[in-house]
Amino acid sequence: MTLPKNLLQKIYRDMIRTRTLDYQMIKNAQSGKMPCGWHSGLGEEAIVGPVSLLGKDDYVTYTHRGAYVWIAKGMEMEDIIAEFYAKSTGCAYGKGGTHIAKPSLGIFGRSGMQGGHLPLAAGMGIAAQMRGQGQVVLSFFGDGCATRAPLHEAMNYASIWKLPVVWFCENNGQSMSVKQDKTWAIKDIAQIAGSYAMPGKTIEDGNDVIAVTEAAQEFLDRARRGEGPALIEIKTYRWRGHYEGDPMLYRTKQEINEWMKRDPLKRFEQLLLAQNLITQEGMQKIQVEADTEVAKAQKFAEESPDPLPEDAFNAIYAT
Amino acid sequence: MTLPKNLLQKIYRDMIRTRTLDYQMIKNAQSGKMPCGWHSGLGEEAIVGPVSLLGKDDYVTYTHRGAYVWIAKGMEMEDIIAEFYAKSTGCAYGKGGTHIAKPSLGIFGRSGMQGGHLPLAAGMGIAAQMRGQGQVVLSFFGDGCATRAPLHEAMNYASIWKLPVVWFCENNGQSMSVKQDKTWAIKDIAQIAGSYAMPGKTIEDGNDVIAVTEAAQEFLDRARRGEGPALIEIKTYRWRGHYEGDPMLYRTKQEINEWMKRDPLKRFEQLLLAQNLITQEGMQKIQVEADTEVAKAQKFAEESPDPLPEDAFNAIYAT
Amino acid sequence: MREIYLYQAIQEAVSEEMRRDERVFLTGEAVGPSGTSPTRPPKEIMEEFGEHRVRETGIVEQMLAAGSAGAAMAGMRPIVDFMMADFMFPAWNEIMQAGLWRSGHGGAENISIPVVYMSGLMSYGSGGFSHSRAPIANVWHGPGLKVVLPTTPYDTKGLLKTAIRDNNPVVFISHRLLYRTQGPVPEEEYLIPFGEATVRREGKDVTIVALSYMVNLSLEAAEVLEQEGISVEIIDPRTLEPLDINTILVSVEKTGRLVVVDEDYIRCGIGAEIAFQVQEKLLKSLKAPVQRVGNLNTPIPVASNLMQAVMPTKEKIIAAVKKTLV
Amino acid sequence: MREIYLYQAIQEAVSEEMRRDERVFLTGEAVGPSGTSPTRPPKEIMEEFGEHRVRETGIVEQMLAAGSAGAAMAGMRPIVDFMMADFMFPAWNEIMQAGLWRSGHGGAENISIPVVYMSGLMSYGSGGFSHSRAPIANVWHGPGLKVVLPTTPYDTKGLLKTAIRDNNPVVFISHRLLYRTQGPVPEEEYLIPFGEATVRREGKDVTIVALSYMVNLSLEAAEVLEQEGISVEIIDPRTLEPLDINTILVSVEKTGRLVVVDEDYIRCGIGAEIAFQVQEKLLKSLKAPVQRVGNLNTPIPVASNLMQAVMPTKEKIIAAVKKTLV
Ligand SMILES: Cc1ncc(C[n+]2csc(CCOP(=O)(O)OP(=O)(O)O)c2C)c(N)n1
Ligand SMILES: Cc1ncc(C[n+]2csc(CCOP(=O)(O)OP(=O)(O)O)c2C)c(N)n1
Ligand SMILES: [Mg+2]
Ligand SMILES: [Mg+2]
Repeated sequence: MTLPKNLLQKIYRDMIRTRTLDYQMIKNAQSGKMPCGWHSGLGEEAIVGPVSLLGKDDYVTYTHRGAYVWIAKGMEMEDIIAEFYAKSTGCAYGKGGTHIAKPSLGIFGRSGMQGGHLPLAAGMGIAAQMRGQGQVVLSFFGDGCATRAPLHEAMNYASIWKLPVVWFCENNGQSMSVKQDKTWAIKDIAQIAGSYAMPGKTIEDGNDVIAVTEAAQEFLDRARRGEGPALIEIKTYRWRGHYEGDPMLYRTKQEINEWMKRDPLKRFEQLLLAQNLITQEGMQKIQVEADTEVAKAQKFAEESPDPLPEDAFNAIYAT
Repeated sequence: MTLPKNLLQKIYRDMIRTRTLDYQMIKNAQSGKMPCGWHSGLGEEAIVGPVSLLGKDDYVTYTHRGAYVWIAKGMEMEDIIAEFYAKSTGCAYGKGGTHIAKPSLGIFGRSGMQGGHLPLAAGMGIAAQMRGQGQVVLSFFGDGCATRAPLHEAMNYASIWKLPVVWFCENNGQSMSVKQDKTWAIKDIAQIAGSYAMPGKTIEDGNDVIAVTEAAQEFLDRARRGEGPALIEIKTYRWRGHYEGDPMLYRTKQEINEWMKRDPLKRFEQLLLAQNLITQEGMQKIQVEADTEVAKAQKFAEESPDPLPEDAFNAIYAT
Repeated sequence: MREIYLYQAIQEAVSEEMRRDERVFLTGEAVGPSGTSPTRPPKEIMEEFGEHRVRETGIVEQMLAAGSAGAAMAGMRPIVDFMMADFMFPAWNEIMQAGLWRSGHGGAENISIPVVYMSGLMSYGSGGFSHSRAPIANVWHGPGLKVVLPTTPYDTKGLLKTAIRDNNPVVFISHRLLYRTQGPVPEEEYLIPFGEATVRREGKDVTIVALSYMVNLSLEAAEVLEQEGISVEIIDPRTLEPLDINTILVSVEKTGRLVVVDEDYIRCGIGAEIAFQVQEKLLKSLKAPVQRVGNLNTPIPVASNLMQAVMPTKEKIIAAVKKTLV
Repeated sequence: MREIYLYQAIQEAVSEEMRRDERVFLTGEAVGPSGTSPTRPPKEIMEEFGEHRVRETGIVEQMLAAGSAGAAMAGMRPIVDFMMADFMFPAWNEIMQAGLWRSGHGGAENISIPVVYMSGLMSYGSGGFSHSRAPIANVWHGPGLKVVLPTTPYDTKGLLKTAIRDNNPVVFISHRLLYRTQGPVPEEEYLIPFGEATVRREGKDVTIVALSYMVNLSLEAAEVLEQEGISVEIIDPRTLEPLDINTILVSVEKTGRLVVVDEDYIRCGIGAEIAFQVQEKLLKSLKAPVQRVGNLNTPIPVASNLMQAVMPTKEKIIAAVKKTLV
């Protein structure tokens, strides 16, 4: 294991923070008081690892389960929760909702048309390449979104131009209610890397934070060196439905339970404890801090004012 | 060589007919009197072979260099030339121009948006599969058009649903003025078959009619048996510019000459002669017949009446 | 007569037509037995048809749109369920192309492209800029397509059956706020022809033209206006292409005043088009400029009050009606 | 003043702006040194910039449109050359999305998306249903985009430079029949602001509004009409978004008559929109219904006489003008 100690500790902390936020958002969605719906990422938090490898100037794209990305990339909880409450204090002043944006952190929102962000990511790669300062793009997408047409154009040109983009497929085997055997002819999506002359890697145990982070590290370094894009696929699972309220007719309780046993956070915790990188007290402290942080942000969001109606029209054009 | 003698003779005859038509159309384009432009397929006629394996009920999609497909699938020269002259006697009554259509032969026109016909072909495969009578779809496309987004969705679903579609890439290494190294990260396009769990085959010598036809035979049979799609790529070359009038700044005379030496028709002729499948007199006769056929169709087209202006609006909707 | 929900009207129309004609098939995301699309036929009925006739997919709108056009040309009669109307955008090129094929063939051999592109408007929620759009004017703009926007369960069933039997590409757009509205629908089979508007409310002072959920908003506005002594007539064209402009002209000739309500972006929209056709025929009968209420050319914000500022509301309809009366 | 061709005006604008700002890059099919796109900068100048700033591609319109929006958000200033306007269709979702990003961010951190989507109308040739479309109304319909259709070399250069410096997505549409028209263009740098219409011809009886090649057709019609004693004023808005409705209103107030000429499909088109805005303000000044000349909602046929039956012509413009005079 080559990852530095403080990185591992940061990853752990951000996984806890993300999960705490996720639970809060599930509650919010169920309360009926939060205008935006919630797509929980519980069970897929291993992704915090790769994001933690990025600097402020690097770019990311994320999926509708993007909480781990926003948090690990450095966004404030207030920015996020208030936006889901469509408050004037949200990161998009209540206009964008789930399509969280923070340009100064390299987070440029999300197209509601799944897959729309794949060419967008390639474009950020163009900017990074032209600027020549070693920036990279880490582009997350689901197995479902990966069947969308623009993937083909984006991956092909990222490779032709050797753009510094690491493609990262969160394969949870499900696209809404549709299982992978109905959305893909192949099992391992990383196989498509061959069509674009780039390295591809499937991480069968995608809930192994270390493995996931190390693979990302290798490809991110390669991209920073100007050697072009690569594709990582991790096999993982979402514990919750596609959205809060999903009747989940497409899967069994047993399938969910099997995967909950492979909880990426619990396993990472065991490992950190075993290696003395964390203590029980330290863990508790982190959880308490996360609880406080989320509670504070939640209160902030709830108490923030609505945007002013006349502001509905003020963001269409830049000057 | 397993192909029957009469098939080889038919292929030869149709190659001659296609080439004769092509030369006529080049002249027509240069004359300035034909309203539609011409994309010559000279040098790529090996494709006549695979099309000759199809029955009337099978479906094809073709590229903007589709003459070999129209002819080998059974269209009349009149239908084609008159349509390029936008005459009332053309296959689309002068409305469609280069987007030649003949529904009763399984030829449903062509989207001017390159790559638009790939999902269309998959859809014809749905019809063939639902009807269950062993029909197949042979879908041609260029290396250029193959970079377009919808390919990804069409090939994936053709494979998931095991549709009877044989994908056929005419790789001439050029997309208008852009060479393959600027349009693809890979060299052998058939490699993408791996992304869709289907067999793929690159035929390096795509001007070898026999090799091309036999590969198609194998995959068409497989598709007819319900075993799903496959991808053939042939390496070939267009002797003429992208369109008549192309300044061809992107390639050298030498490159063209090299490829003209590998003329698929001449080589097929040698083979047929060597195997006594044709005689010099027989060849001459076929050429004379083709000349007569083209001349007759040309005259027909030139002398046909224009469509009537009031007919401009009569084909928008079916009743 | 029995009352059913609008989503049931969709399911009945689809299942009945699938039973009637084995060339009809349904395809789209989440149309399978475990799917959540409001427009999917009920589980039992899907099991009746099997995988070849209920083709569930992932996120492949271009394949759905163009593939279905291909299947249609090759003799099938596909129904595509895009779920949200927004999801027509990724397939925009393919949907527009569907309207061009037949002309491009010159109508040779009487080729037909019987495909229904079905979806629902998701507006008035918190979907924001890309999950609440109403791409109505733009599909109407494209030639060769028919365009249907039903309002009631009765109209939905009758028009959808007509759409499935039509030999042309039909864009069929329902509305999330109507799926759970109820209305009388006979057990017996019936069809509603395209191109026949219906008068949702009779009145004499001002004509409102509206489709889909905008009809309901307009009805609410009309109630309020009635109390102020203003009598509003509401015309629901039901299909934009073909458009029954005659029923609209007859009404405007009577009232001399017109308001068009439309939830799509207002610029180059339905209001502009209908107003054009009305002034062309009835300029001198117009007692006041035509007014329109629509999305004020703005990506839809999430916050409810901002969204209301951008989108048509009862209050804005009332104000527009009054504007024609000063 | 020197005269140059319109295609040269495009090349000059692109090269000058690429020299001025190293964040500007050009991308598209056939924009490379051997390419045939009429809008590519000349060979020598492209060699000056190298591969990172002249990014030639194959057929990847979705990548071009969305990738460039991504590069723009990340600080670059891309110019995308789609060649033909038709080729915007495969990227329709992405172009529309470009207009939504900023609002979706709430304009946070003053995010900007400085991307120019350039293409040429290919109409009045034999391109048929999918190589001669004029997707103008539909882009104008989409919020968050600016829309420019220049007519002269002078306007082309000045407006394109403005487009490249604009911090928003701009759809910039030229016309194949104008590339080889000549006009005076100063050597010195100049910019033309968006939203300022120009009067192409002064007249007093009827106002025509037209853009791009439609201006030239209208000028021809006006010549003929002049001989019959009918004086036509022609307004060229040059940009649709923003639209200088004022100049149009001033003219219609004077003439009392309006014809809009537009080569896109007529339904929900530019004519409908401009007519709406005019009747809204000037209903009582209109001496006759507004007329429009446009594509009669028909996929464009290849045969020249059929194409003319479908598309605007000088004769149809003359007839429309006369219709406002009876
Ligand atoms: C173009 C488009 N079609 C459909 C949808 C609806 N949709 C939202 S999320 C989703 C499934 C995405 O699956 P995946 O990418 O695997 O992500 P996961 O939900 O599994 O994390 C679908 C179909 C959409 N947003 N955009
Ligand atoms: C969507 C789209 N973009 C661009 C074009 C312009 N175009 C026509 S043919 C062509 C090149 C096609 O190359 P390829 O598919 O390799 O066929 P080839 O000409 O080599 O036979 C291009 C770019 C088009 N027709 N459609
Ligand atoms: Mg998934
Ligand atoms: Mg090629």
